[in-house]
Amino acid sequence: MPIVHLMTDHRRFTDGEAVIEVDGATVGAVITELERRYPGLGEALIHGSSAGVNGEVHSEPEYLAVGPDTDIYFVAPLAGG
Amino acid sequence: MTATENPPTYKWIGTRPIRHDGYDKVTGKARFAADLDLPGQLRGAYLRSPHAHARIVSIDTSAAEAMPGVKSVVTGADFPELAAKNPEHDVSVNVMARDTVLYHGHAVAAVAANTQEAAAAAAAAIVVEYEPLPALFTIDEAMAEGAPLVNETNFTKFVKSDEPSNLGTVTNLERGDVDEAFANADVVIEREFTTASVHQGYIEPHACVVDTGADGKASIWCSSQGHFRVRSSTAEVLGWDVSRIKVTPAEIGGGFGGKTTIYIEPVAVRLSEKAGRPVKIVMSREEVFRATGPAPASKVRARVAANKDGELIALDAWMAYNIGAFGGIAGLIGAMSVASYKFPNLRLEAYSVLTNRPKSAAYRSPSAPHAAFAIESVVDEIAQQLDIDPIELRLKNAAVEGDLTAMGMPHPRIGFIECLEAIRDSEHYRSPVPEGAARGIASGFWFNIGEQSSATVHLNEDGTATVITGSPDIGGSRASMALMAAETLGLDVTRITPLVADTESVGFTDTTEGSRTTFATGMAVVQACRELVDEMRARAATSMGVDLDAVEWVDGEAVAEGQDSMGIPAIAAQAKRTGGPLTATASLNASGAGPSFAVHCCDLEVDEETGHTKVLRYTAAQDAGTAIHPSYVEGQLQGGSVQGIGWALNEEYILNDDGSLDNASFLDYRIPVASDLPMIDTIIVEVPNPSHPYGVRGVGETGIVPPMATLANAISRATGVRLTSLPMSPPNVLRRLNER
Amino acid sequence: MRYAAPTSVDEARSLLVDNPGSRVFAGATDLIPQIRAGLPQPSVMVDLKRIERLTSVAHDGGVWTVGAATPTADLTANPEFTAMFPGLSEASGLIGSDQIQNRSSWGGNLCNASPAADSVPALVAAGAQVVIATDNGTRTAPVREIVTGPGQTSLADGEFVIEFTLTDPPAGTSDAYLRIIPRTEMDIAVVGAAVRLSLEGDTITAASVWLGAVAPTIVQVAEAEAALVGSTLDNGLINEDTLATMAEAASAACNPINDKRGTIEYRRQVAGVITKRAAAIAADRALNGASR
Amino acid sequence: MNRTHVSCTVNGDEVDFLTADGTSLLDALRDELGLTGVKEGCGTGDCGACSVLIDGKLNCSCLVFAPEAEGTEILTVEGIAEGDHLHPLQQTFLEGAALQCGICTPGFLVAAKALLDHNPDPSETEIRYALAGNLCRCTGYDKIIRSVHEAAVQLREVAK
Repeated sequence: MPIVHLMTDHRRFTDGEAVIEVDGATVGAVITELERRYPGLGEALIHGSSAGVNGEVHSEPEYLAVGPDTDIYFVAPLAGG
Repeated sequence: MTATENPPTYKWIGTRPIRHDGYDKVTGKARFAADLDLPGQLRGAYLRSPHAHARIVSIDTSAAEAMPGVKSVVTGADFPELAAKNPEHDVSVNVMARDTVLYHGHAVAAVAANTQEAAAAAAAAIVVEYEPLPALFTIDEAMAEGAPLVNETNFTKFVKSDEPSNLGTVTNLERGDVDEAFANADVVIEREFTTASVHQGYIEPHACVVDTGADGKASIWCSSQGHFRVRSSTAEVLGWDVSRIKVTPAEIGGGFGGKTTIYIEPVAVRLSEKAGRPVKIVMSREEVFRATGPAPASKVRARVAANKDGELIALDAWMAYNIGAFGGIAGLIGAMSVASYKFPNLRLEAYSVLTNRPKSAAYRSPSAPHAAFAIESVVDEIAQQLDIDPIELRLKNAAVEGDLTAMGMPHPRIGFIECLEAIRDSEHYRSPVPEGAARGIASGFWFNIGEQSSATVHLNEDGTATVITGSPDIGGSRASMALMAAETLGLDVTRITPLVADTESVGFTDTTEGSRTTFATGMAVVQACRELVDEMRARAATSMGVDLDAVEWVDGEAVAEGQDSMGIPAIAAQAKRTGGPLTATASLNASGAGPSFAVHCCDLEVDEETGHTKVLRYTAAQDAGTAIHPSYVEGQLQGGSVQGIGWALNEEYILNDDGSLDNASFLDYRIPVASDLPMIDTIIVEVPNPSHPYGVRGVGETGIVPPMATLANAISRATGVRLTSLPMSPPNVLRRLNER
Repeated sequence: MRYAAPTSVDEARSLLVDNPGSRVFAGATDLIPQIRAGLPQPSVMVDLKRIERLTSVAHDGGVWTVGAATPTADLTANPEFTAMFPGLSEASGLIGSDQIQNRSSWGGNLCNASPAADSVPALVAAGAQVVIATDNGTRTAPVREIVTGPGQTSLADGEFVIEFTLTDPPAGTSDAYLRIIPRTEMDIAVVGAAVRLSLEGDTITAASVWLGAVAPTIVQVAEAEAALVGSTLDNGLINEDTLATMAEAASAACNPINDKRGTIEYRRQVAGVITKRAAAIAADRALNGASR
Repeated sequence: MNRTHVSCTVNGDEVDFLTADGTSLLDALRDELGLTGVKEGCGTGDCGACSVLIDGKLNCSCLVFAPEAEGTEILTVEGIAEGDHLHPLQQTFLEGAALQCGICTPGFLVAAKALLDHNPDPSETEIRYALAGNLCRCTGYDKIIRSVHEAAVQLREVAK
């Protein structure tokens, strides 16, 4: 199962859990599952994060395919100057 | 100088051709937004708030409307109310105040008239009745228990709450066991740092020309880092579909993040609509300082624990960013920018704090300089206390691929170690410190971003090519696009014309920000050029009468065994016979932006009687991934360094008690002048980004991150005094020296 | 608002008398920003630069006559003037960038009446006089009597400065001007110090010490002057005690304000520093000039 | 506001225009004569983007009233090149990458020309002080200083 890594801010939805295994073939499916398990978390992720997957940061990554051992790091969306 | 790891051989990348847009810029022909005039054009002028926070009781525009030459007047009533949750809500209110003014200089009304003077006189004749409200200017005031609200429509982001708040974000990042690490540390250094609000200081004030038609559409020519964002933001603020707006990017006279948002365009559209005439708005320098930009002020408490051998074992930091009168995420970004050292134990608490000051805007690695000033200062003090060379200490603790950033994600391949080594091995660092001077070093990090880009490549009938993108060129990116196209096509770079097209002539492209243009738009250019190469191979195969598979593309020519090879001009000449015009387009949402690290080194001397700091020598090393046009990479390093030196030494927003800006001019907002500075030596480190076809990371922003700590670290070594407050201006330095 | 460019002092005088609310200008480097900032517009802007007398520099019979609208760039580029008044020349050369230098003038710098005007302490230290056009003739006054407060002068309505006069410095006399600014250029003085002194042998026989930007008008530091006079140079250097006394006196003479350019404490402290530094430079110049 | 008819020479051409008396030369050059290479960065003489030569002397055109131009010879960035032959400063700025956004470039070229016209062999320090009235926010000045130095070398070669 893909392995989700949460920023500290998001752990308040998971009772402090930082690393969670969640089933899903895409980042979006993972988020849906997270929302089902931890109400509010999915919404927070959709509206306030990018995902680091395989060393690359993806913005709006819902349709990004993930494998069974993929690490997904949800991070805040970035812009710049 | 270039330090390169396994340099690939490129024909065009890494060369230094004259930039294509340069000729117009040295002859005065380049058209910036304020240089355009339309027939029948009116000029716009603003009325701005004389209060930092007040309820608008009434606005009477009748006298202004009756004045000669006045064609239209707009106020907040001319713009739709956006829902508080609308992402453009704050921009909408910043563009024109509704029932409340939130900072001194907040736009309250605007006038279009035949002349600038008539518009200004009419704006001044608008009568506004205000009911002053309590105004807060500092982080401490706004975070105080029971503090009045800065902005009643702000709700802390990423938190479910219906209560308005003075906090934009609240962030906690933690790993390891920080308390235990501190309890077991050999050395602990703790300091509190403050930085003043600073402005991006682009030399070109914001300007736009707008025409509206009877068809209900608007054309905008403006100075912006992202004309697609101008289009979407303006449309949202007006309540329009984006299809009603066409935005043409003018040449842009500097941005540095400050032109990633909008201020004047929707106002000009409404003025033009109401008057039925084109309207031009050009901000004055004073307006630029009062009502655009600044980067946040900040307060950071940083505590670092180390072992006696120099291993940094913990960082505990509290960070607050003063972001002005609207919501924002500067504090979150600041916390996330902590990524340079391994720090097995880490605890960050970060706040974005609203105050009744102008809405802060991005500025080159936004939020990272504040955090780096604090952390790089404290880390340096650890090195001083342990008597370890500051580069060696950093090398011992530097993050490498796989180490975690503060947000918990492992770094991809990065070049921090290489930058440290580049400075360590530089002639500068190896040379003795001049007598009476001292040396400092510090590092910086910035993520860089990807996002969406589009590019179109046309092969012209004579075999030249036109490369069209949607990325405004703020520092020479057109030359980089041409070089990447030249490399991919095998075409001489002087036979390529790079252009930035309007919102209707190229695919959607995100703003030039986050050091993304050479990376992401470059990726689109390379992709389009590769498609064009495939198409040219196919056309050559047709011309030659061979299978496509038999044709290879070698150094700009189609080559097939037993056939005369075909160059690009020959293929172009055959285009009509082989299938029509040759053109290719690519659009993408780029992922895999490569972080860029930098390490700076400076020698300086302090006049201990006057508090003046003189920078004698400066070297900036930065990882570019691959330097496409090294001159403009160097330019980014040098420009960022000097902006940082200005931030370190003299730049600051000075507020009067009523919240008005006391130094809204280049006379007293003191950006560095040529005589303040030495040459800025550069070392381009090239650790290619594996996610980009040519290894590009993007270099635009990181250069501003290290200078403040670089100078503070040198001043500490020069005087024995650790400065923790920016700017380190002569009065501030002398005060601290007196306290010795 | 009307622009007028008279070619004689009489013509300028008539314009001023006939047009209430009119104003003379030379470089306009302060006037234009003031108008931009919303200050009342003059009825007539009287450009003095087309009056030959106001842009002429003459050195005749031991007296320098410098037109009030003469660009300071002309003075700093004048080797004879700069050799005699190195401090006044450097003070004049500090008024803004090269661009400003081609517009700025002693007349403008004086009559704008900023406490921070760079040329004024040096002019006063050099004993400069001004010739003033009055409504019916001319009068002469010492430069130090012109400025009465920030933006305030002793000139009556309709009066304007025609020219400055300076007598050649006596043998063994030289001057220096230093200022404190945050950057190296383009700033308004936070503190300025002009020192002029005369040497006979190794003994200082006369001294004039004036500070700018530390009070509503420039300030004379009589105690510093007294400390200098009678002291002797040691190996060409003013002795440390004298320098310390001067610095202390200069700091004490300040009556500064806190503003965006500097604090009271800072101005006091660095006034002492640059006063002693300027004195050291002036002494060195006086000595080397005298020995030549 | 009174209006004045002004005749002067701009970039070698005799021109005349009508201007409101309070108008700056900068606005007159841009709005009346279409010389938009002259830029406004501040309007208060602090940035140098509006630099022009008036009778050979460097000025901020934002600090000059347009009527003052009567009878003068003005040179703007548009007049620096000779026909299609770029001035060495223009060429060295291009080759030395001395511009990024380019908004300050016209003012720097004019100010640098003013410097080299009277000082053909300036030191680095002299170049830095001569250009201190011109603000650049992109380059950190490094490449500008180098390019002016290189142009000076080339001009001296030509003069030999």
